[in-house]
Amino acid sequence: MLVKDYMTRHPLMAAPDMSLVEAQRFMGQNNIRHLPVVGDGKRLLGLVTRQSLLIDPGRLGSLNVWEIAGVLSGLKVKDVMIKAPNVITVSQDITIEEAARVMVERRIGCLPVVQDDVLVGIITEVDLLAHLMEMMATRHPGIRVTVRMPDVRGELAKLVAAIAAQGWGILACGGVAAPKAAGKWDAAVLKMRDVTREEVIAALSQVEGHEIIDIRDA
Amino acid sequence: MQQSHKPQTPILDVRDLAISYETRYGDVPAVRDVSFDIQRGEAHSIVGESGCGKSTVAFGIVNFLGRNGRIVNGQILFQGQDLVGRSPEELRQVRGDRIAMVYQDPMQALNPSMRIGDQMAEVLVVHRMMPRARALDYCVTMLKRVQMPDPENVIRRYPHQLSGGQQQRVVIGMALLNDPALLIMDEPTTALDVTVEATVLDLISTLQREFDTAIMYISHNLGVVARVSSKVAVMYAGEIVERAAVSDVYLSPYHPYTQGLMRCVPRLGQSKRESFLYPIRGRVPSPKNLPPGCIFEPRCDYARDLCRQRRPELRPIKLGHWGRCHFAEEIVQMGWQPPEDFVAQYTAERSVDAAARPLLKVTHAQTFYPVASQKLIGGKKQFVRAVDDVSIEVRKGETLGIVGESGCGKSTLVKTIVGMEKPTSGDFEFMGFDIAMPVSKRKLELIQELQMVFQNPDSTLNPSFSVGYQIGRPLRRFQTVPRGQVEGEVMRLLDMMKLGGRYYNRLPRQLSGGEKQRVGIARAIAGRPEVVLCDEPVSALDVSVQAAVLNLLLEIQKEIDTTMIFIAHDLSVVRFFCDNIAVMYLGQIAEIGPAEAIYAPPYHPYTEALLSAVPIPDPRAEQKHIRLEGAVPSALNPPSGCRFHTRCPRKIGKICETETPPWRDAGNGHRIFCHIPLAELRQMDPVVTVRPGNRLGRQHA
Amino acid sequence: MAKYILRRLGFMALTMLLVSIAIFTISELAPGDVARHILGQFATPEQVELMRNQMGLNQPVYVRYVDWLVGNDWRLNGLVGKPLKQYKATTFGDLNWWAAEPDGTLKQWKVKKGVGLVEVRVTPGGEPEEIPFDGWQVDENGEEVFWGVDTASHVVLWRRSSTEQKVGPASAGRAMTEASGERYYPIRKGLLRGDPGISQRTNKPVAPTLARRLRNSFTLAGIAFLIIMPLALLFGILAGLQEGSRMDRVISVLSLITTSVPEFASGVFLILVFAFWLKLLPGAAVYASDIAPWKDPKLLILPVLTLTLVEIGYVTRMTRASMIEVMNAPYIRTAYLKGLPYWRIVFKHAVRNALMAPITVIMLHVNWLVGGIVVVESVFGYPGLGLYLLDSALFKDINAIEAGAMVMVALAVGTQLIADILYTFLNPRIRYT
Amino acid sequence: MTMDAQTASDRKRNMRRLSPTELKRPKESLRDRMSIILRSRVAIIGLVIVLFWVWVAIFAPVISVHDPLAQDATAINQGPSAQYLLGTDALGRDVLARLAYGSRTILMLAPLSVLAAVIVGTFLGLVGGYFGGLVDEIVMRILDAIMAFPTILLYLIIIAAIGPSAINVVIAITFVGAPGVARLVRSLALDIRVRDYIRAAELRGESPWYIMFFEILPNARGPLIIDSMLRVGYAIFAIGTLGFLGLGLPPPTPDWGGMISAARKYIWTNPLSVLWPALAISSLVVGLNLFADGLREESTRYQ
Repeated sequence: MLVKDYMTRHPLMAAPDMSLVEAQRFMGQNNIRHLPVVGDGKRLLGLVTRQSLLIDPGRLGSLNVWEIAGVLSGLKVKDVMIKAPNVITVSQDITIEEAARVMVERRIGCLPVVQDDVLVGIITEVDLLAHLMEMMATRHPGIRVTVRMPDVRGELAKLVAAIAAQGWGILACGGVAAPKAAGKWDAAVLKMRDVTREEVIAALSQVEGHEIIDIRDA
Repeated sequence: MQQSHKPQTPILDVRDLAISYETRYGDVPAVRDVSFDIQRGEAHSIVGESGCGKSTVAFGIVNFLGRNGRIVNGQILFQGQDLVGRSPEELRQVRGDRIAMVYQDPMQALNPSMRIGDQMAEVLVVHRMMPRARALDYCVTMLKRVQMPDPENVIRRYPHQLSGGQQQRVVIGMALLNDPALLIMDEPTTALDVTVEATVLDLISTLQREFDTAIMYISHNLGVVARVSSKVAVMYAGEIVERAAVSDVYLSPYHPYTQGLMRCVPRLGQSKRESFLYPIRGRVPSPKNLPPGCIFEPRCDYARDLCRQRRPELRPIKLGHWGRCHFAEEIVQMGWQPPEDFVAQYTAERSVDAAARPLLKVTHAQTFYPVASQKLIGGKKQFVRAVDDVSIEVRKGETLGIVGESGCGKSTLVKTIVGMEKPTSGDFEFMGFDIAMPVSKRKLELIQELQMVFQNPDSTLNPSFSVGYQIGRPLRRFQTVPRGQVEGEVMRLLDMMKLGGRYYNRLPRQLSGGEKQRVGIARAIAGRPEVVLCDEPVSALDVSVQAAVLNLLLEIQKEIDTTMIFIAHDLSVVRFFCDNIAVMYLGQIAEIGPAEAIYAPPYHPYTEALLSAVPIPDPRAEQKHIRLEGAVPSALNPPSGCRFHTRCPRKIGKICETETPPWRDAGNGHRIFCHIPLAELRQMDPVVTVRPGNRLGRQHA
Repeated sequence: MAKYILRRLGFMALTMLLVSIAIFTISELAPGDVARHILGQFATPEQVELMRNQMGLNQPVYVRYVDWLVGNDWRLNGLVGKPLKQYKATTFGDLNWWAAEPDGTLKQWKVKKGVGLVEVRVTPGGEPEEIPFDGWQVDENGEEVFWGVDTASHVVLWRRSSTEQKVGPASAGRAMTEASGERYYPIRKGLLRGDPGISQRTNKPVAPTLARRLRNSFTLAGIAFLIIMPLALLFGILAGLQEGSRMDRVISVLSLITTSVPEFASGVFLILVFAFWLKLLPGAAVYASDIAPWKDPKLLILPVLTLTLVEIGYVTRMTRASMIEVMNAPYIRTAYLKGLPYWRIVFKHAVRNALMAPITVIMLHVNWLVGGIVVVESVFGYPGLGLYLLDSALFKDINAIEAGAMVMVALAVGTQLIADILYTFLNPRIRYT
Repeated sequence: MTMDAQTASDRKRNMRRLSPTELKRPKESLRDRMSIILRSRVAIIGLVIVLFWVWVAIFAPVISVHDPLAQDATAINQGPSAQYLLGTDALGRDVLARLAYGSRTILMLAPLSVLAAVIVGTFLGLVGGYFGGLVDEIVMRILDAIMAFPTILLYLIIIAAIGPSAINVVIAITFVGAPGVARLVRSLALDIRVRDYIRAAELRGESPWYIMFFEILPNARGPLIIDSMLRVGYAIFAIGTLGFLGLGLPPPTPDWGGMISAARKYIWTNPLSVLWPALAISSLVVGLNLFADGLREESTRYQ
């Protein structure tokens, strides 16, 4: 569950001398939103995002149409990129939730992963969502049940014990404080394979104080 | 599974690549219309026979085409950006940083006068501008990751002070220093012994996962390709003819050439008694002179008019399986039947009279080479114990195979038998005569009866004389036929070699490798010898040619009932071709017996390890994972007791180090030179198991 | 390594021994001799015979060889009955042989016109004085004879009867043909003991002349070498870097042409251009014997230039060939594929490997350089070793030839040894055992 | 470990050059070989120069109206004139005639001495290279000793011993040149003798002489021929040098080196008479070397 397991290794990258036009096309063609800019040896020099492709109109204010075209075609990636010291980067050995925290706090969509100033990968929102998806075993069919329980120590164990008593396995499990009910805890996903909805309801409704608030095939 | 959401841009996407060389005969297209892609972290092989343009594609990617080569068409998209037409400086930044390469001969690839550390560190110094001291530390770490013993010491050494396997580790480590997105490996294990090859291939697989590096693996060896890669592109005469996942290509090939290749190689465990090799007829067209339609048409069994007229495109035949054939679907449904006459020709069973007196009997043979002492004054004279106490017997009509890693003494043994080396001691008896003497002291009649076929087709013939003269020379010398009939006899031999009279006046340089080898065989059998010794006669040949030459040897065996000793390092070929096999290790025989017995338990632990290392061109084959530690010890000072004890994975204790092992007789002439009791050896599991499934073109076997 | 060097030094000594024997043998077999050369065409056979006698040429060749190699004073002092010693009696005189008395006085004898044999006596530090002689001894025939040392370092057998009658120069050629003694043995210390003897052509000791000539030749060759090496290596590397380029072709053809023109021809061309037509430089390099060549560098320019022209092409071509080979080596491909900048590939990877072959070959080429020096010295009249050797050979001056040859062989074999050792340092794959 | 420093430079290339080797080399006919020569401009220039001197040598009597030995006391050390196209020397002999006849001498002696050196050297090299062991050791030690000798000293000693004459010049050059040829042939033989076809011949029980002269020698001829051509250049060089040093042909014979040496004394009064022979010998050696070298470059270029 570390960044190095979820990041994209060998991401697409650009040289600082790539023209802006080309960078735009490159990002479009390959359907990417973040383009790290590297020098020889993959040393991180900067980062180009969709935002940085938008030129501050102030720079072009005094120019006529032809001049604007000229300036635009002459612009290089290095002119618009976020320069290296300002790019927020992470190391590949931090946990994935730590990376998520950085991205949420800074409100950014991507983190270049750097070791000794050298770009080793990139981790984006999509990677984190993919991580969430995997944690929730989205790809595997089963019964997804959300159980609400008191936020008290030992409650989850009861639930697990009930499932274990049936001889079922748990594909994925995740919990979070219930969003709108204080003092409760949502054992959000208990995903189980090879069981029917009825069996699950029957089994879980026997646990005291637990309430199935959502159950579906997924 | 996790990869699916990631950007679909492949690491390498080659489109319609064409490369030409400018020569004094005009522009010669070496590669045409090559398209393939390699995804992030994927191992993709390019397989093909020599001269088909595999390496040219690789060198095209890294822009190393020499002064006269150039890319005439196509794109090379690397991480989404085209490498064709980039400035030299941009390309330089890509090389060694994002694309790295590992080459065939590591000894040649390393600078002989620079220390390993300096050669590795400069990659970091140049690309990352790392200070040298830190770069060296980093190199040590990298050497550890490629499982190099004692890396702190290694970085201070020169290339020649390392073994071949270690050199290859250095080259691989050097390639990975900058964490490249693409690693091109051009026959990286071809020069290595099979056991070393196995460990290097393991290492490559491990590193590929660890570094998430895309690998483009170039090889001629179908077995190696099956082991390392998930996808494979088959190249023929500069074009890709088929491309798919490994299992698809190996189990249900669409292209007639791929099918042909699969029929050329013996599978481990097949023998000449129950199966055949089907060579592809004809030879690869010269790049100057390509057929107008399909390039494979002249050699194809299914060729039709359309094939002669229109060039097929590389097209998807089913999901993820591309082929360059107009009739791919039909061909697969038709199935393939070998020509009738072919089957008839090779099915006649030969029998060896097991009770017959041995034709050749070697007992307790020893051949030592003296080595100059290293000391300033005095010092005891030392000997390389190349062959040390070897006993073999060969009966008339029988074929004895000798296998082992390089330096195990198999060549020396054969050289001693033919008289090119002087034996140190032991009895050598041939047809009842003593032959423990160099060839110059033997009688001409005896010389005539022991002839040899050599390994290297390029040096087997004297470039200054015509084919006819060279085949005729032994006829004249041994007076096999009367003087006037020499020419006729040469013609007959040429026919027998399926060459024909028009080859009589040709010079060796006008012949292909396979043809040279046939002439070499003709010359060896011209004097009608009793015993022919074959020193790796097919190792240097491409697989399609190899099959033809092996068939030729079989035919000779059948027709003139020649006894053979056959040296090889390819265990499948030996198994296919030989009746009895001796496995040699460090100058001694570890195991000897009938071919089928060697390949099934009980094994000598060394045989077991060898079998486990052989790359098998069949994705369904499962092998036990046994890897030998360390290098073969020096024959100057072989280990005491059992010579294999230093590397033996089944070592049972002190006894292996101190006492010479006994011969364990497993019956039927099968003997194992090991301390482990026979009963225990018999309980071993077979090394290779093949999941059941249809094998193309072998139904009738 | 030590063992290897020792073996090579042994081999060198053996070579020199064989060479010296060969030269002695050849000069023995050769028609004509040095006595005839010295005396000129018109000398009588008696004079020649006398000369040969005085020069010790009448002894068997092996005796002369042993004398030359290890000296004969230890043998000849038996004849004189006193130990022989070298001593320089006057400031301007030569180092001569004397017979030493136990009290330290030194004695020589000479025949004085009208007087007969006189004794020259000197005590170390003092002036020599002549005193009458009375030391005749009676031999088995009853004649009065005397074994002594003459003033020209021979052990001489005098006979009283002849020394008092036959006096006066039998003048032809040099004064040494004065006949006074009956048997002559030139005294020598032997090469192994550091004395190459006396030049028969100039009648002067070989060693100092040789040393001076050697110094001159070294000056010439050294300057040429210092010019040739950097330039040739530079040109060779430049040409070899890009085989077939315009620069390569120009350098290759030019170096081929300069190497092909013999030294005497290029020397002549240079003299004609710079001395005759442009009158910029002197056309010959003749020095007074005691002036070092670097004192007058103008004279050196043309000889150095001639030598440079011939040699530079050879080294250039050597370097070029080696560079081309290296640039095609797989490890250069490796370096390229590692993404190294071009000049780093050239300097770090190619040059060291490329210099291995030329450096050793250049060292071996010293032989050739020596040949060039002989010709160049001959063209310009430069007083170097080559010219000395040439003159000596033409004169059959055996002592000078032998000494010169020994120096040259030592030089040639020595440079080979150095070349080999250098090679091991450049090439880590080779370590001598 | 012993080392062959001399062969260090011509070590065999282990690596095939990358690209065109993959293509098969077509059969080489005489016309192809001619075309190799024609392709190299350098070789053509060299060939023209050499052919010019061959032409001069053949037609020497036609080219020069004067006798090369005839002395004209009335015209000593003269510059070019209508009578003496290139002038006269110190004895009043026609420089042109002496040049023309001198080319005969040199063009006869040089190839002859090289041929002799090649025959002797080839024999020794084959014997040493094929037999190896003690025979090789002895042969090579002797040759090493000869080669360790400064060449010029060797010439001096040999000529001093046997006196200057045409045949002695040939002997001297053979003696000096043969070790080089032997070394080359030996290194080629060492390379060839480990080939499988030699082993095949041995396994037929062929005699060593058959193997040396029929199996090895034909495969060594390529480098040997080119080496020999370069050697002819060196031989001319050497003959000229000997002549110049007064060790060449005895005096009245027209000999370029001797002419230069004689005219050198009068360089201040008659510079041209020294220039002509110097030009002659230079052009001939340059021509030969250009030809040989052009040929070598061209024949190895596509291998």
